[in-house]
Amino acid sequence: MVDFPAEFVQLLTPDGVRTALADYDPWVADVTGEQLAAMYEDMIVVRRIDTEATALQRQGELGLWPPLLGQEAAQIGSARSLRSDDFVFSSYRENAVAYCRGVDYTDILRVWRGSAQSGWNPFEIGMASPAIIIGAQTLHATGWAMGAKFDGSDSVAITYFGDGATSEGDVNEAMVFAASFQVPVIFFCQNNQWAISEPVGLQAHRNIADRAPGFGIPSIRVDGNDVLAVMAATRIGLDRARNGGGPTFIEAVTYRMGPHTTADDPTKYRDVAELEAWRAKDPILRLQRLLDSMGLFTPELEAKTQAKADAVAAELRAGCIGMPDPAPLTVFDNVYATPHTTLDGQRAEYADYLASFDAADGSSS
Amino acid sequence: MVDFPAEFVQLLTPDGVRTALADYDPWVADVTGEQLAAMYEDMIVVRRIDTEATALQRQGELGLWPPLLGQEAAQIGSARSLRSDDFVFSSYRENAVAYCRGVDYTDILRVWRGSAQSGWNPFEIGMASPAIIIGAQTLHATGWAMGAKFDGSDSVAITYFGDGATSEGDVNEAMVFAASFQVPVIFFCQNNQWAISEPVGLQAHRNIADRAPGFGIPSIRVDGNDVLAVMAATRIGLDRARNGGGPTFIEAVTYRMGPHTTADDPTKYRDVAELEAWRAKDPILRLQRLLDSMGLFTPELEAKTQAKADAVAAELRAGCIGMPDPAPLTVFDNVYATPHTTLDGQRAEYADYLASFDAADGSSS
Amino acid sequence: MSITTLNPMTANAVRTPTTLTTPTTLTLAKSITAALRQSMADDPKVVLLGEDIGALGGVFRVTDGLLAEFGANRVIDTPLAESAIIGTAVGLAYRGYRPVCEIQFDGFIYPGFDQIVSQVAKLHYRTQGAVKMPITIRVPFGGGIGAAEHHSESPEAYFTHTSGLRVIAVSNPQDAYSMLRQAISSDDPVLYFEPKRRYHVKGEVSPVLGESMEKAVIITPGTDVTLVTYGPLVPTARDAALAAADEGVSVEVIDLRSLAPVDYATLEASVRKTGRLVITHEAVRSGGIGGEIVASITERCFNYLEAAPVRVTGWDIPYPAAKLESHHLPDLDRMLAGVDRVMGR
Amino acid sequence: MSITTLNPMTANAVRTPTTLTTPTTLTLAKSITAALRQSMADDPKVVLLGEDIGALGGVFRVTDGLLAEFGANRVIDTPLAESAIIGTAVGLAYRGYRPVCEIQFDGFIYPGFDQIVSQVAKLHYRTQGAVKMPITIRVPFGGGIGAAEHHSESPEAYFTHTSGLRVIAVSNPQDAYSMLRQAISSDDPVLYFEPKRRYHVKGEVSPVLGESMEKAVIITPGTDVTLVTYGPLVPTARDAALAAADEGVSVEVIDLRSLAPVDYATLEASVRKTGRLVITHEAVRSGGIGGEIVASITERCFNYLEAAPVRVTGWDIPYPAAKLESHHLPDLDRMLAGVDRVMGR
Ligand SMILES: Cc1ncc(C[n+]2csc(CCOP(=O)(O)OP(=O)(O)O)c2C)c(N)n1
Ligand SMILES: Cc1ncc(C[n+]2csc(CCOP(=O)(O)OP(=O)(O)O)c2C)c(N)n1
Ligand SMILES: [Mg+2]
Ligand SMILES: [Mg+2]
Repeated sequence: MVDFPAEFVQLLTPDGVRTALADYDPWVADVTGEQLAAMYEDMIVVRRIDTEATALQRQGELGLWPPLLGQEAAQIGSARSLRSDDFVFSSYRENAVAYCRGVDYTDILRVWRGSAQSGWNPFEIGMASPAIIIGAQTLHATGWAMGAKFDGSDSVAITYFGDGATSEGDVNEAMVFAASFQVPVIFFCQNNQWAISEPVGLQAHRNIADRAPGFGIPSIRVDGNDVLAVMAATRIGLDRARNGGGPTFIEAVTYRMGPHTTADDPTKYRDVAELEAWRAKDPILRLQRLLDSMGLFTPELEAKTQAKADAVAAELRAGCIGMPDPAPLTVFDNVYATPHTTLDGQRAEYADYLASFDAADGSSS
Repeated sequence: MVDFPAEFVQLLTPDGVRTALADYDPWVADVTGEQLAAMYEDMIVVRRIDTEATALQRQGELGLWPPLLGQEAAQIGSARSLRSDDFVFSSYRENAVAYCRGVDYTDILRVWRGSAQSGWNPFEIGMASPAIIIGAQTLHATGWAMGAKFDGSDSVAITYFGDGATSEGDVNEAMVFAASFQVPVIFFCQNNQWAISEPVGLQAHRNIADRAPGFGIPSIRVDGNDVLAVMAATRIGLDRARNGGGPTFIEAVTYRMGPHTTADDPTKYRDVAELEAWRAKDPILRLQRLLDSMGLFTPELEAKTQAKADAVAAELRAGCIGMPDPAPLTVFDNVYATPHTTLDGQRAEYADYLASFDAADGSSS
Repeated sequence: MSITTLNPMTANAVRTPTTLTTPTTLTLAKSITAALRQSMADDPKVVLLGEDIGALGGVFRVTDGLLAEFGANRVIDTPLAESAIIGTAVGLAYRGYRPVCEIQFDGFIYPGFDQIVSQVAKLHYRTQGAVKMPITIRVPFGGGIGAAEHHSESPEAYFTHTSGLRVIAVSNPQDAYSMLRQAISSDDPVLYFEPKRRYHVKGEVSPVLGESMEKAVIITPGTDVTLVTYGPLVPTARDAALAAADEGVSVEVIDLRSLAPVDYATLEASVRKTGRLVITHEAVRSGGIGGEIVASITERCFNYLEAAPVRVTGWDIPYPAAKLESHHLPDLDRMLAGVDRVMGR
Repeated sequence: MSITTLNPMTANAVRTPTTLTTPTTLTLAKSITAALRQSMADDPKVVLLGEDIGALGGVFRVTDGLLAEFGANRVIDTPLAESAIIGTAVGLAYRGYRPVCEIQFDGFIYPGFDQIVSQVAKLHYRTQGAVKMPITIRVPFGGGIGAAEHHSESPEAYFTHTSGLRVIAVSNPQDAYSMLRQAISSDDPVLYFEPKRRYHVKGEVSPVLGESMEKAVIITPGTDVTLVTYGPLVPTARDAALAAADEGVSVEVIDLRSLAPVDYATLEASVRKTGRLVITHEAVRSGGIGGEIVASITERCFNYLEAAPVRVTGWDIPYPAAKLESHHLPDLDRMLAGVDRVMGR
């Protein structure tokens, strides 16, 4: 008999107090103060990316932006646990994960500026093109993990999705396949309490972490605003996967502090009081408090972190504004990997059409 | 914390011994010897329908037949618990359920003879047109139950599906909706161990009944070859549903003793020993033994039951063979509920075409 | 797990519906709201299902206010699962309801495709007419809004190729109102396509059922070329006709309105008059509605055609990134080029 | 829960593959088996996924023996979930595999539609060419076998309208072999349609890649009428041409083979010669491939057409009950009637 995850895994209270939890402590025992400071920097930087991108959107430089505000610990704690040969299959909100994977900052914005449909080459950073179709990527991760198992590799796939996504058939089918084939995949659900305007209670009648055990997948319910707890949970999943133990499901309980996207107005559907309550559980604040209590939150750290954030934001803005528009005929590129007679005909048709304007302008060559 | 169903509910051993089970006994305490004998008759009759239909298929009178051999108790025990205002959403194998709903015997065969795509009017017997698309009907049942709840009715939807079906996204989405809206629906899974050639272990890494609690749906794992246990479980589910308690999931553990359909050859993929082991757990045999121990298995009962089975089989055969072929132009009927210009044009085109043969034959009127 | 006090599931009817009684100027989006409100007021069996349609009023605010007016048993915020939205609508139809499903964006209809194609479209036929499927599926469709992937698709041809469905697309506020009311009262399942980039177009809307939703309508009469379109491109086609007139070509613009069945009587009459057909849509060319219409008109009017019909459509590509969409979508200039081509100029 | 000893998941490779080396007479089904075997032998990244494809060898026995030959990591009996079959194939492709998915029957592809349309078809475009999707999706399709509902569908037009996919349909054992091998080696996703009612047709099969899978092939040369078809109707069309010859009409039969892209060069040359086009398919007429081809040929060959092209197709109905299917499916007589019509007789 498999148990539902009874406990809510927390290693760091909102006040920044490191609490002991016997089953989880060993998994983060090696984390040094320096590493904590590095994750603090990560979180400050990705929050800054978020702020900058939101500003760019307001200024008309981006079409849309999905903020991750509030979910920094969930994303940093998990992504910083991965190896470079692991592979990420995410949704649209995992910009902090992309950051950890070493993405070129500008690449994060290509999609939201409308310049391209994906920003980066998945194989360069070990992270697939994000899925906008809710839940679809969980099957891709499971398939990738099947391949990793066939290859005899100990690489692991991790898939990020939201609380809303758990209602989609695909996510459930992914759990069926992952359990049947016992493949190395981590289902990482960021339960940020909302799917646009729908509260998590509409999607799941019980805690989300309770879903997986019935599929034969052990699950962990973790404080998603506690970077250490998230790291411990992810490492447990990775370790299990690398050692042939199959899939793990992690529910990271967090909160979407911002709107769904810059197009959304959450005051239409949720109470400000709820946001205020979650502000007290801010993931960055509690790590800062811990660092402070360890004597590590120095003016130097603060300055260095701010400098990094400033530099990244500047690079991001410059990259965004400097991004060239794609050339018209690229609209036909890469539909197929090999030539396609019908499409080639259409490309020629459109090239002629465009050229007719040049001709009319007297600028034809 | 919800528990996985720990026990395997059995009220009648394979040897026909009535065992006590405190939580379940009260639910069948009212079942009289006469009612047991009636269910015995049901099972004999539906097994005979199965045999007759299989014979009709071998004789070329039916295109295909999906036998339910071995699953009589699961279907009779559950269907005999329903009220006429409850509604059944089934798959293709629930012929015994249709029998209990009062279907005209011939109607069971229309689909398999290829004369129609559904045999009966769903509203006349409170049973939807069976779904061949695996799992689709579980959503229909959930939707119907939403409607029943909106109507303030205490009618219940019950949906039948197989072990294989549990892998489909639709079935999982149905559980999400049923739990969220707390609607009166029973998910009745006949785990007959096989989905065509695939063993249940490929579909589900744990017992199937373990899946539902994680969705917030209480489940019962019942001996599907024990008509009393099935009845008890179904009545529990019905009672919960009628009293606003929402959905229930029942896994009836049974065995598909025959082929998947008459087109299938199970020796390609499963051990005969397995079949032999299940033969000892035959659902009819054990009820016969119980009746015997109660002094109710009399020669009269046997004779009466056989007579009824013979009569049903004869009616079935006559109905099958006497079934008229549909008229050619009915191919266009009922695509739409209201006239449709394009289709009406095609009907006219085909009528003219057919008439041209009559004309060529000199038989035009 | 927290359900906030604003959870639509706990909300109940509080306001009385205020329906349209006199001609009123409304946006296309608000005329859909008005039609929903009227249909719901008229028939208690009309229920709405969809993602974020409750407290939020839908991502396009089309259902704004309806939860408050009709309560959570009529305006049903569903979990995030399109197959279930359609599949439970089938069950509701079995129980006598008339569900109206909202698919949030065109590109999210595909997870519900099986339930639409295998169940909604076929159940009336399968049951020899015993079970009706009076389900309306509302789909905001088309591009031109600079959106991310999957938010600008034109999937209508998948449904016009599916027997058992009716498919309509609206182009103006009055049709949006009238045709939705007809769709909801229809005993057949209807795919109702809303041109999302025209949601803000305003027009006077009368609370009438108007012209049958199966009829095509001549928007601009003309004599030289028949220009057929639907949904978002109707205003563009009208402008193209004006521009063509300046160049001495008289273009008759037809708004198809119904994509399945197509009103061939109206199209045929026009093409017999003009002898020239151009059809334009955002959807990709191969397998699109344009080809079907070209084929059908060629079959019906072969001897009247003075030139090969011309299609002005999206290319055979996945919908491109926002910065490229203007190179995919037919615009006034491409329509005029199509008119020139069919005129042999 | 019992997993029997025959559970394919525990099986491992035991036999050595025996591939085709010389021309051999095979059924169409067995030539598919042979192509799978050869592709798997050639490339360890080729894996099969599907329901019942392991111990049973598929419901049509097409994968018979392959589990024993290649083991459970190459021949993967999957849980019963089509979206997952396609979706995990996408993940396998990300990892460098070339998955070949079997959809058990045409009517069961729709639960996988979203993954096909939104992921398989779009990922190469979306990633600007970084991610290849060398996925082959095998679909036994079409009617004529007296089957129950959902077992006789012709869904090909849904896929030819989907940019990013290639779609082919085979009609004979040699093509079944050669074109499947090409499909599996293609870096593009390919929908491979198998005419299930022709599985038992026999022919000599050489282990060659043969003519490009993108080319249409003239099966019967002729001069009066071009009769275009694909898949299961090819033999019928050939017979129709023979029958027409008896009546003095010379029919050129073209087997399309590739439905997307269509080999218009071959079609155009034929229609320029004959001036008359008939296209026949089992799929319903509206929105079918026939309309697309009629439109494209009209655009390309307008001045060569002597009559309106004619479509001989399934009606716009859901696939009917077995006893009625002969009234839905085009047969030799209906093809001849179409030939007569285009000949103006
Ligand atoms: C199949 C599909 N349906 C609907 C949408 C529209 N949509 C985009 S985001 C979203 C909510 C997702 O919520 P959740 O899974 O909790 O993720 P979060 O946005 O909270 O990170 C919806 C409904 C979509 N992208 N895909
Ligand atoms: C969506 C879909 N996929 C595949 C099939 C083909 N198929 C028919 S029955 C069956 C097995 C079903 O097994 P199970 O759910 O256990 O029901 P049982 O046949 O054992 O009653 C399969 C794969 C189908 N009918 N529908
Ligand atoms: Mg969320
Ligand atoms: Mg089964």
